[in-house]
Amino acid sequence: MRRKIGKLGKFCLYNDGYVEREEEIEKRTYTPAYGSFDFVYGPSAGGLMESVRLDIITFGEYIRNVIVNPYYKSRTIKIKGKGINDALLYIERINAPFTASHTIAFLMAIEKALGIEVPYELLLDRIAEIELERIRNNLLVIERLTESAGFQVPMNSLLWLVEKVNRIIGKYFGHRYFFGVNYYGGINVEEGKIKDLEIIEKEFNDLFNSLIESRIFIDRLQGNGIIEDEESIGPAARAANLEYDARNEEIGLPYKDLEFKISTYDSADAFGRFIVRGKEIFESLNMLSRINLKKIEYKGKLAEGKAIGRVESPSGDLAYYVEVSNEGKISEIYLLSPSSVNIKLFSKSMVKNIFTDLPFNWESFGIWISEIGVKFE
Amino acid sequence: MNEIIIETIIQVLAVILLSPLYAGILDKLKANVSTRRGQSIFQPYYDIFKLLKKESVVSINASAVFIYSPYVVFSIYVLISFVIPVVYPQPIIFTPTVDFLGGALLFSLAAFLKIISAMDSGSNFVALGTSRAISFNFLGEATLITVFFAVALITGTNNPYVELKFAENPEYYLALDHVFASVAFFMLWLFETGKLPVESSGLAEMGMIDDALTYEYSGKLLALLKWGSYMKQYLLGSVLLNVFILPWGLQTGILGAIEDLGIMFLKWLFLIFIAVVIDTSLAKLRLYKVQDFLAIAFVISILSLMFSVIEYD
Amino acid sequence: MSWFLKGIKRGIRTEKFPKEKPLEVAPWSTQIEGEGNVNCPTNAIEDNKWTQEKCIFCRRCFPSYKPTGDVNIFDVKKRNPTFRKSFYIYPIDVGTCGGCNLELKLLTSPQYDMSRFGIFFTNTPRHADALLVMGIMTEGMREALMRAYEAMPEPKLIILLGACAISGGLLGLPPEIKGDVRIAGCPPNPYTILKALIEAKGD
Amino acid sequence: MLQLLILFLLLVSIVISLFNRKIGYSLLGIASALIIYQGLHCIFFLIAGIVWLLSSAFSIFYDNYGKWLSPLFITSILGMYIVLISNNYLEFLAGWEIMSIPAYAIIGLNKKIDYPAFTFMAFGELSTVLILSAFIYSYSITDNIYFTELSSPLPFIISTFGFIVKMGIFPFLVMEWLPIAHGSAPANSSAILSATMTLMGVYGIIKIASLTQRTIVTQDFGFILLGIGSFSVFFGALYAYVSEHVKGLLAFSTIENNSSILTGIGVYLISQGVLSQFALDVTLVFALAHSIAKTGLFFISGSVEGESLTYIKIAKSLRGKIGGILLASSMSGLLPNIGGVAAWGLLESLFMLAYVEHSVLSIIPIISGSIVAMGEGLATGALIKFISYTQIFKLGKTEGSAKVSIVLLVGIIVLLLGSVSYIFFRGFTTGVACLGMLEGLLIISSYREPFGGISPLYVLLLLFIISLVTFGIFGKPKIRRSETWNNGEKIEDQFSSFALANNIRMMLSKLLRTKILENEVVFSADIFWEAMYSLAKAYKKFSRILSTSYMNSSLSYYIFYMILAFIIITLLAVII
Repeated sequence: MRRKIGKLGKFCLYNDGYVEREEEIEKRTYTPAYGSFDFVYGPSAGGLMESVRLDIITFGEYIRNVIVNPYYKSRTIKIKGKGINDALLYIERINAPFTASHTIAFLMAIEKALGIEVPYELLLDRIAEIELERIRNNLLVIERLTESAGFQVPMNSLLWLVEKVNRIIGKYFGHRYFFGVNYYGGINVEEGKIKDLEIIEKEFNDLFNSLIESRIFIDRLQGNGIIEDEESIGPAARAANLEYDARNEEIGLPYKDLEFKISTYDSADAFGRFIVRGKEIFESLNMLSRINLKKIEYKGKLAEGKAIGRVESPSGDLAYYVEVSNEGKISEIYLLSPSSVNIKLFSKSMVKNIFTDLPFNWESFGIWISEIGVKFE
Repeated sequence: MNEIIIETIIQVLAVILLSPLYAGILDKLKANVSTRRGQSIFQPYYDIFKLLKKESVVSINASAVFIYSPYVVFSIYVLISFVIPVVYPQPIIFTPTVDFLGGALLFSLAAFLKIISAMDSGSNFVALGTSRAISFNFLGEATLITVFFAVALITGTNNPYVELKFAENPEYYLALDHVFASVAFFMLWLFETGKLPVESSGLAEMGMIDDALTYEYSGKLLALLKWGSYMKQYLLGSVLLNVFILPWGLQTGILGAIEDLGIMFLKWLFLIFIAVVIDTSLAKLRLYKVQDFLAIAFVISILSLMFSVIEYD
Repeated sequence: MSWFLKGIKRGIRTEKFPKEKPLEVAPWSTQIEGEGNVNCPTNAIEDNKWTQEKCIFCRRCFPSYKPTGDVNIFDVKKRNPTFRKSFYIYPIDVGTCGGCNLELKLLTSPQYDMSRFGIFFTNTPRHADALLVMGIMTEGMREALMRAYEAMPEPKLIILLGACAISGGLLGLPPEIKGDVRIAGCPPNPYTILKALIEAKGD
Repeated sequence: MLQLLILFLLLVSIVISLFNRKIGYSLLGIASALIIYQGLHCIFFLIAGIVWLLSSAFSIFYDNYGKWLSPLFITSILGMYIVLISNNYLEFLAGWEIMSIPAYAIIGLNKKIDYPAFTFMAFGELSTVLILSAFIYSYSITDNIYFTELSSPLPFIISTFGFIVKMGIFPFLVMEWLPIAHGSAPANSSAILSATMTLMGVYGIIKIASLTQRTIVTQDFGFILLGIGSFSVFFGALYAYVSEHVKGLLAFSTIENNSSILTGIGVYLISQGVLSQFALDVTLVFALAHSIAKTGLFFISGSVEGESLTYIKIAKSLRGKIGGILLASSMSGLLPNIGGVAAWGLLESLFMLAYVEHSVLSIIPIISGSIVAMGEGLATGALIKFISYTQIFKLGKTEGSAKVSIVLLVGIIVLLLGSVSYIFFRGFTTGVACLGMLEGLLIISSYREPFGGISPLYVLLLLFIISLVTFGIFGKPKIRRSETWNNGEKIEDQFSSFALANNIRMMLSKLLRTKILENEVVFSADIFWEAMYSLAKAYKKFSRILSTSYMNSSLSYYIFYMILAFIIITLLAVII
């Protein structure tokens, strides 16, 4: 089955390839109505972790439409003409919480473009990175959900877990956000099996099971932000029982060997996304327990080429299209960030809900604004 | 006469000066249960003193109403501390100024002024909070009134001091109408003081109800409003304790009044314990379910009214 | 009730920092020491001297330069004892990668628990004592930053968080605002941020 | 003697206003001042006098509607005055029609749509018919057109329904708000329509009630009034809350207040002795509080441009804000205003009734009391909305005017009336010297035993003193002006008034039958109105068939009808 992932520069990316096509920009309009007005939320708000402006068209509490403007903090990244490893420093700083996904997708695109065989152990290390990142991000998302509900004990326990995972990452990779970890030609990592994961599993298991039983909390999520869209990705798609997951597809990472099982759920609302994220934490922990981190290097080469690298970031497919010139410089680069797709889904799913549902729905998509407004130069 | 003046001073000062402490203890314990060390129990005092030193930024749309209302709101709570038994169990100077119902109307006046003055800033976020606050107001205010009347219908007088004496009697304390009124008032206390499952103060603007009303305030004016809301929490909580849940133990006389400070402290620890359990065990209700929560409180209070006239038939 | 008991059972998980040494610090967010000329992408190392404000901790200088594990990489130019017991911070993101946002948020986690020092976040500049700026200056946020600064009551502090906000780091130019407190790192470690905030409020 | 002088003054001012409206209004003001003087003995004169005096002062600055408004306005007031001074049924009825017909004309002349005036008239005449039949019946049993004691409760019951229609109480809600909202009467007329014309209803009920012998029937009827009253309190307040029309909102609030008054009358009828007296006092104070505060609020509505709260253009001023806040808080039943005293008294008397009855019947006052309490809450919300969008919140140009000063004056009157409300509670005042309460400064609610008490003067003074002390201790804040903080953006769209009330529309969607469509929120402005409107339409159709020439929408026929009705009533008065 062919599925559309999204817009990647001038291309439209599918799970099995891409076609060159200018995507028509969908302009969502709303007609003026009596009493309805534009409630501006953001760009600088306490309830949003990053700067983003939401124009909520409302009759009062009831949301008619949400227009998201993520371009307030859009940064220009001067990457073209830079060497691969120099470019990586920039790629790392596109979105810190998803740095592993970004750098690995970028490197995979380069390696594919240049036709480099990457050692198997290194691929496993990369899976470990992405999965650790997923655990951290999903914990954070669930934490944000409990925070919106004012749910003190789970909120603090989850924050504790997030910090715990951050420290594990810091311990094994030297940096809490994988900065300077991946480079063209190898990886910086402490060798060995990742310890302390069972603490996370035990604690999270307890929290997750109790959260599912908390009626008031579930009530905030159920029926909130329903989105069943063929073009959705990541947890949003999987919550709607669509088996969309790059890890299940041929992307160049050996997930199959780790017995990866896709997690889906049949409720396309914030609750479904919460469940899927919870289940994925267990799945990721399970996979991590099979990985032994190894410091491995490979030889790069100088060549010309272009290719797409794609991974499943914590919030869905993340892809880079890269063209490398024969001096080993980046000549063209496009990014398909999961957040840019999710933000459209969010805005569609918010209609007909009420204001207090908004934070829950927003958080459930795991959107990071920093990766949306990036302009490459 | 001198004696009663001293008792008056003790009660009023206790309300003004000690009310932030109880809020501080509550926050501290809440943090502790949420696995954090938490802030000092004196944090509310620190916040107030710091804010008093700061300047106040006032929106260009705002008028004198915005600037001077906080003083009046604060004063209303001070006035209420004269009229209900929140420390000392017997009437003090100016107590007859208003009866129980009059007290409820004064609480409403404070809420009204707070909303109006916040709206004066012209901020959309304040309007968002106001739109929520006033839409729950009709059930909140009605419950406050009916609960106070539940008291009145049992004793045949709308005087909280008589009720206090009455409730000390175990036979009456366990009567259905008293129990119902207590439950309703407790639920209302949770609502009025912004506790879960109705509200919890956090950073998210979208969920604000009462927090929105201080959103535009800063400096000295914010300090006054914050202090006012601590007093409100203390006043309502003490009525809940002294008239409904724990009517026993308050002493009279000047020495008694000083002892009462300690007794109230113990009573409050009990209430804080319950509040902590609730605040850490529950999540915030969906906005429109708050109405159901209040409607239940309201119905319970009406039931209590009905029991009170039927039981003693 | 079950959550209450769960909370009680977990006990207090706050660490004793700054009285005790920080635990498990990720090396590449701490002070860097070493010798030699290296190719530094942000010129943080020039003439054998490491400038914390410019460093983005990219490991290019490794192994000539190594992290020491010392988290005190911040400087406090102005502190205000008014905020000694009560310090409310309004964070504003003018163009970050999300790293600073997340590390800042983690200050509320039980491990660090900034509230024990009377430090809190607030959602309106009106209640804030300090404006915490993070990220490089972006066109869209320039006006919002100025508005936030205007909206805050005096006395107030400006805190610059992370290499981007202090020096522009790798990606761009820093925000046009003078920082009273500058916290280095890319992103800064929560220990560093916490220590800096404690010092800024005049303790 | 004084009465004749006032009548003469009123007649003169009608004539003069034809030529110069300012002088006409001034003469009306003098007459009103005399009426206030007369009112030192009867509270209804006092209320009406104050309202008319304020309205005439306001009209001087306000009236730019053309020649026709001022004579009609004053004529209507003349009618009301006749009602008040009448001592027989005929004078009463004559006054009643003199009051009503110019009101129809004002509404009919002001707006081009035909149904408001028509509906107003239809129900107005229904009211007259009911009152007339009650009077005819009482004439038949007493053989006397003068107000004398009635042994049968029937005239009272029938006429009460007539008066209820005039007061716009359930199920005749249409009567009150519709003409004001849709006909959009000029603000000064809205004020007298809403404040004093409904007051005449109260006067009528109390007048006839005082003539009627108390029996078990009147007592049961009191319970019915409790039910109708509390029900209307709730719906009046609810519809005020969701109403978007500047004057419609106030008109609904009038329904709410009139219903509260009706509830008070209910208690007055049911109870005996002290409680009955207390309930009567409360009813009168409530009428006073409502009439004056409502007059002021209508003045505010007269200073805006446009009709719907969301889109009106306003002029703000500090005077207007403070006046508006005082009026709105009084209207919301908050101490220390007169409205607070009234709301307190009403709730106390309802619950005292429940206590005194102490039987299953107590449930009725308990339920009514609870519903009234809910209504008070909703009314507070409605008035916060009104005042926010006419003075406080909405952005608008800042300018004061003479009109606004009158609003402030009314606000202060409302506040001070609270502190002198002791005079309306004769026999219910006391003091507690040992607790610092001076003799006579405490109003006591009592059935036989004292139940509760308040001291509005103490509330006012203590609040004032404590505020001063607070201000003295904390000092003046250091102020710096800055833009409103809106997440770093300039506010482009302000929170709309429609949105402010939308929570209730959605939460009470079953009651309001709210449906949210793509481009609009549909809710019934008033489900009773829908029923009544279809009834009125049927009636209109019927009358069309009956007399096509009289009842079509052409204006001249209205006036023709009015004059005809006027002549018939006057003739009737003369012949009998």
